[in-house]
Amino acid sequence: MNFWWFLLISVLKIAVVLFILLTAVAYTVLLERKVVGRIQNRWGPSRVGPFGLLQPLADGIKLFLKEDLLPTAVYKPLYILAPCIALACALTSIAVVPFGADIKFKGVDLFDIANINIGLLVILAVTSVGVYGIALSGWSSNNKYSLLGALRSSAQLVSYELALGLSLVGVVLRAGSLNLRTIVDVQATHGALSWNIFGGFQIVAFFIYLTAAYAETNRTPFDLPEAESELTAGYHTEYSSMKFAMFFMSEYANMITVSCVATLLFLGGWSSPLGHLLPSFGPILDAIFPVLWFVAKVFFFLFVYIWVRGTLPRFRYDQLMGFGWKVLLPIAIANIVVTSLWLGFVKPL
Amino acid sequence: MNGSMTVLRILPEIIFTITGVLIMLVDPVMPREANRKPLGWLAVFGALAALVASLYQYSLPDGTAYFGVVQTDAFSVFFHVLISGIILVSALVALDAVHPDTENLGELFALISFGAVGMLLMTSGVELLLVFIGLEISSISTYILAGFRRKTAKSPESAIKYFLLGSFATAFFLYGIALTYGATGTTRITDIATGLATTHDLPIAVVGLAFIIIGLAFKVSAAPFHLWTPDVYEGAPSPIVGLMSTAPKAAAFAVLLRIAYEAFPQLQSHWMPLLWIIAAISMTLGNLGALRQKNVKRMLAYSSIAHAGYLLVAFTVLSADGVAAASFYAVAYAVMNVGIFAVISHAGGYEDRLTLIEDYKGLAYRSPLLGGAMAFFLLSLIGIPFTGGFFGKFYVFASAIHAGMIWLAIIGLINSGIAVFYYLRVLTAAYTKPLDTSPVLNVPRASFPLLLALFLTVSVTLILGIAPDRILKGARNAAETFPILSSQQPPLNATPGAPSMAELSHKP
Amino acid sequence: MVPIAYYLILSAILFSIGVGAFLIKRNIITIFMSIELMLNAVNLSFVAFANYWNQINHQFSGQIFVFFVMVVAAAEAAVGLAIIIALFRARKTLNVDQVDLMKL
Amino acid sequence: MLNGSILSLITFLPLAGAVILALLPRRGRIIQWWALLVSLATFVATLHLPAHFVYGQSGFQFVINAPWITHPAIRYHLGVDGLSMWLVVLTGFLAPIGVLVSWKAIENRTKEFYFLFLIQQTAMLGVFVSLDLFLYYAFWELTLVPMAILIAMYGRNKGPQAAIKFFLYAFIPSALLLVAILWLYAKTGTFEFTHLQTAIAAGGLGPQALFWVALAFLVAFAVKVPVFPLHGWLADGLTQAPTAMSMVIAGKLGLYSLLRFNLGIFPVQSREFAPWMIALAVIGIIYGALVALVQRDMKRLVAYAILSQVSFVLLGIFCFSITGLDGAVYQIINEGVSGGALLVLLGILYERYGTFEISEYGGLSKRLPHMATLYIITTLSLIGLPILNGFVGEFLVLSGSFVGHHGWVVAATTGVILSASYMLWFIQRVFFGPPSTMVEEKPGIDVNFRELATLWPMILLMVVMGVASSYWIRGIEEGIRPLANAPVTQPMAQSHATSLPTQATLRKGRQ
Amino acid sequence: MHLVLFFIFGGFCVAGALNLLLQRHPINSALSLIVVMTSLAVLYLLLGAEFLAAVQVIVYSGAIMVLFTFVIMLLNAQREERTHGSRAAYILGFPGAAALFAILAFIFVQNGKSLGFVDLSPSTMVGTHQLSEVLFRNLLLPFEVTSVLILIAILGAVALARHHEPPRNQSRPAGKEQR
Repeated sequence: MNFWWFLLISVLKIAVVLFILLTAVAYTVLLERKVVGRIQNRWGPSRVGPFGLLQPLADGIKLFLKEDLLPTAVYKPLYILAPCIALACALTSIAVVPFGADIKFKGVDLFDIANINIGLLVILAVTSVGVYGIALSGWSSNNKYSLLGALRSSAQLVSYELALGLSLVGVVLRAGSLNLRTIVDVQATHGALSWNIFGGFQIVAFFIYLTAAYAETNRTPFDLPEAESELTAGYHTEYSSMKFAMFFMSEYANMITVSCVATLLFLGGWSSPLGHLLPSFGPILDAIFPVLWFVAKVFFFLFVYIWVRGTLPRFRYDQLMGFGWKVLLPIAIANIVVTSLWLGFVKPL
Repeated sequence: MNGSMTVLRILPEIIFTITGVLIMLVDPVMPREANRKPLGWLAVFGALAALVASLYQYSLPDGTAYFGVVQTDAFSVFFHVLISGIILVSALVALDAVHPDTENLGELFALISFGAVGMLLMTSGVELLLVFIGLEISSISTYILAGFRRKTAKSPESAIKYFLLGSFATAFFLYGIALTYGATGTTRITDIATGLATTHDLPIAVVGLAFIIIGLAFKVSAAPFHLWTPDVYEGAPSPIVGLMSTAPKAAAFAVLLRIAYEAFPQLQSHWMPLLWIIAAISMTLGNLGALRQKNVKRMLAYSSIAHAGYLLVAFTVLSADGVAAASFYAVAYAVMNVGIFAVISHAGGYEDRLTLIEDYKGLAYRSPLLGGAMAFFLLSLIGIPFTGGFFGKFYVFASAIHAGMIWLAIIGLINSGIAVFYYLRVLTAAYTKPLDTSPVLNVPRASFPLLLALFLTVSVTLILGIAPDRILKGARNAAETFPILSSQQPPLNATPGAPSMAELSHKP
Repeated sequence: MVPIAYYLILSAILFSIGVGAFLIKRNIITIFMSIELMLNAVNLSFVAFANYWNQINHQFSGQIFVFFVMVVAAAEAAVGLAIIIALFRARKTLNVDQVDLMKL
Repeated sequence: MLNGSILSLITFLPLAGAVILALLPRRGRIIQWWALLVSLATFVATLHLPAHFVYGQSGFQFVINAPWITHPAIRYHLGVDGLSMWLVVLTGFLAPIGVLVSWKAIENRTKEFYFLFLIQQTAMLGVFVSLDLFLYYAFWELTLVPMAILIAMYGRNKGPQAAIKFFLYAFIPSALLLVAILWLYAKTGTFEFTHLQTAIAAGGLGPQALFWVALAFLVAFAVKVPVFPLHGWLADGLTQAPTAMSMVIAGKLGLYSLLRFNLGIFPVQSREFAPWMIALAVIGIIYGALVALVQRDMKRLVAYAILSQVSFVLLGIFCFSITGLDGAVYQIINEGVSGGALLVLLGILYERYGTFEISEYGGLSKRLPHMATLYIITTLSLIGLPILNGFVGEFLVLSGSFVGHHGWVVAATTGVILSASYMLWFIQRVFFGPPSTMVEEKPGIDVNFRELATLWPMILLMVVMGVASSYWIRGIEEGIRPLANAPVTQPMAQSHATSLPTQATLRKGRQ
Repeated sequence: MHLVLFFIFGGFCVAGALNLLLQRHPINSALSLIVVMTSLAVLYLLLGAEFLAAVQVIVYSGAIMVLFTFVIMLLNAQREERTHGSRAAYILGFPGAAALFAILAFIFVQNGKSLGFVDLSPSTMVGTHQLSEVLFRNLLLPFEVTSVLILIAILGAVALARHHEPPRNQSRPAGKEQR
């Protein structure tokens, strides 16, 4: 493996993935506005471009050009640092996500930025750092709504991270590895039947993961940190223009990451639901089809995100904490016990 | 490996764990208004069962379990019995001292039981990792217990001081382990000695050992690492102080003994002077500090520093006698200290009504029983004959003198002379006539659990003072589990009779 | 190739800074943080030594030690911060110099 | 058969009594009666000793020797010889007197008082009969505790301070004593008195180290005696203590220990100390007498009188002649009896008038003739009038020590004269002359039956001991002979040859 | 390459630690500590401990330090003021830390040769499999015992940080009035 090839391909991969991710973020926003609009029986954005498809661009330009307000009372270094942390963490975690089959060019993986043994842990690690963005923004704003939002979000993140991490243990147990590719490979044998959600009997874990992940990304019904009705805009009340946009982008980037992880861990990643029923279509198509499968599954999760937002009301704060600690956590632990018993005594599929 | 045997080697720990879990399970099920006393009794019976289990462990053959992580031998079982006993008495004391309505009684007893698990593991663990975790379990549970009296301002203060300095010490302890591991490539206490023999990095091991000793010196509150002790004792609830001034210390001493004698016998020449100095400073600073205290608990805190010093004297002796003396002293000190804190926590109550020495004026008039018990324990602390404290000091200094460390013994004895001053102040206070306004007049009657606790402590102190043979033999067997001590010099009393000239001729 | 001693010296630097911070800082939370710094320094030397011994006899219990230290640190943090909160409720201050109801 | 267990019986009878006493109800005078019963029983038991003592047989008798603690080798080894036998009897004799004298004086907290009193008895008896150094030390320390508590609880207004002073004075040198004992054990492997004697006589232990060890012994005992510069606790302790305790606070324990252990174990070293000790003794005699002369408080007066008296004993001890030692031991007993009697009398007086100020009294003899008689007899005994016991002791001491130390003895004789003057002046001021206002106002009752029962035995003893001294001396002589320089005037220089054990110790060693 | 990375991240560590020491506001200290911890994670990677690197970030940066910042925010901790005590601490603290460092650095430099170099060949990499084998076999008991530790921590944190409930006997009459 030539070092220079490695460097070149890596830089290219990063550029492409970042571009796709940011575009996806933009269009997820649009998707959300559209879908929620339809759920609420209205049109959503439809003026800019055909079907409002250029709306994200317009929004971006607007946010970029707006005056960058810096309130006097804020604690400046952290105020500026916070959105950067949030966005950086959101974008970093995609680095270990494999989104296509294991195909190498000049000895370098094509369909992921980095394939490391402990990919799952890296994702957890990076997302767990992401909380600082929110916490610090709330604190440095020197505003009680912001602070409350930040406090809520840190508490919420810490509580739900536990359930989230535990829900993944079953998957790891089945694969016997923390490498995301291995995890997907385990699920790839019999198509949808061997996906963790079905074949791995991880359906409970799947729902725990989904719930906890919604809370992790501060999405409805767990969007307490930015609950408009009680906290104005929560932790980013004092933010405007590009800094606000960074928070916004990080939230959606996180959604995408979460969806990717859910896909990888529970829905068999890039593997086709039909497994080996589909014949091979030649090397090029064999490389492209998995990516399409992957994108489709991620899209499904994003849709569910928006769907849930349009459907469910928000929790009360104590309910949220109680739910996390008293319901999700015990179930997650029970799931681990059952899974390990099952893996220990019954032959896994 | 025999499966049932494996479990038996950690039987007392298991019993304490189960007790703690049971308490935690029962506590929320009980109605809010219900009296939490039964939980206390649960802890008492748990401790009793653990005590029995520890005694039972004497019948096990020496050996290790769980891949050589724990070892039951005469040494660890000796300390198992001691610690279980302390927990038993402390639970009895806490039973009535803590008001059942106002405090989280269930949590208190659960913490006591769980903390005991850590202490027991410290004594039987031969893997430093396990020792470290045991140390943390016992430390963290005592940090919490120290801050349990949240309504007062002093209790959280004592908890935070204890916590910060304790964690600081933990970091040193841990760094010491890291360096030892670096030098020897193992964290198994039994293997370190062999590792040391072949290491290229002896200086690293020496510094590691120094750090381990510093860390443990903090835990046993030996000077100059004692600064936390008075504050913590003053602020923490009295029934807890009785516990935390004895059981974790005994465990830490056990660890220190094991590490010094089993892991680092080759470095004797390094740790001996270090412990010598620590012992001398502890005795002196402890006693001088105690002299100017007005608060009884602070005074006892300084006295416990001094007692740690006496105990360390025996450490430096490098013989089975010394280790036996140290173990014996640990027992004697634990019993009398638990006893005196039983009196204090009953007289002062959970709210610490009686803080100053003056407040104890007339205790013997108000309640001859409490006053008498207090006098008895104070006399034992002074080291009056026919009490455990006397034999403890006696063995310590006898072994020191036998090892030729007359100066250390003299420092110790001068110190125990100084100590008389402040113990006597309490004693005379208890035996002077109370005024009509003395707070001591509100001291409640002794309750059954307290009577039981006092009976146990007094009788054990007396047994230690009148017929210490069995316990000393236990301590000696314990000492001889260390390979370097097992076949050392013949015991002190070669023959009860005229000594031979050869024996007399080896002079210092 | 990096000498292992470099890592050890780095850990010594961090540990010493931790000790210094423990002694110098006045805010209880910061003091607690300096303890965490010390623990991290210890962890670094554990990992470095683990690498060394792994080369010699494939024995890497240093790494496992680090794992346990992290668990312990987490437990300690939970308890320590709870104590700090209790203290703040009782005393309305986080300065160690004002936490002085009891004098040494 | 009884001879084998009599010492255990004597020693632990009061303790058993104390334990039972703790369980008795606090009603009426049950506790006093019980204490009296126990102490009388103890006294009767002690009488067994002189009755069955085999005179002319050297060494210890009534020996019990059983292992107590195997490691280190501590033995339960009791025994008496002529030296300690009479002290045991004396202690037993003073016990019921102590109870009787406290009968009225101690009204509150009687249970605690008698409980501690009886424990004190056990401790003192234990000191006299222990032959294992460790056991001895244990009892020695134990004597401090009940004493200190009793002074603190039942003393006069400054009881607690006096108790602390007493305790510290006694305890700190005891710590040194313990070091010394432990050192001996470390070197010889035994705590037993006789073995130690042999071992040290055999040589092999460095003379330098032995000197320090002996000094530690000496200091510990000297404080308890008390010897002149170490007497700081005496006046306060004795003044504050209740009568029953002030009777036993000074003198016999320390002096006995000095004789038994310092002279017994370190014959060579004691002789090295002797010149100093004699000097201190004479200074003590004169100093005590002079200070007593100017006291205004009766009890302080008695305290300094006692200092003077015990210094006399010291003089007798450190001349190492058989006569002198005889006199010293005899004087120890005298001090117990006569000094005790005087203190009882003071207590009786205090019960009536509530003060120890000499100046408050005057002309009592007209009101209380019986009491005056008793006072005078006791005083005469103390100042050494022939036919009373004091004379025998003082005479023996002076004649025994005169041989080697003319100058000192002459000086000491002035102490005798001084003692006569302060005692008689004291009697004169209190009992004669015009009655003081206080005596006028308070009627005062003469000695009652209980008090007579307390005092007459003592008076009787004074006379008997003064007349039939040989009955006591023959036992004492048996005990002290090994301690003395065998030829009465052995030159001091010879004993400096450290490697050569003295003849006395050699003889001991052969047994 | 590794040496460069070591110096970069080692430099981050030291800078972060010093910043912790020098900053007066707890939140800045906390952030510097996070920098130290995250850089340490990278150093762990350089030492071949990838699992620990991830756990380091998750546990330290992601959980423990979040708790710290959370508490700092909750208690609204302010800049620490210079007090009398702090001057004494400076006098004691700097020399103490310097002496400690001198000793440690001395022994490490002295023994540096025998310790050799970091080796990252595949045979010395410690994977999760190997770790778990040791952890769940040889060190099973310590692992189980940590559960007691965590239980204590939860129990204690709850017991200490919980607000005071009103005494039970007082709340009863209030209930009666409502009825």
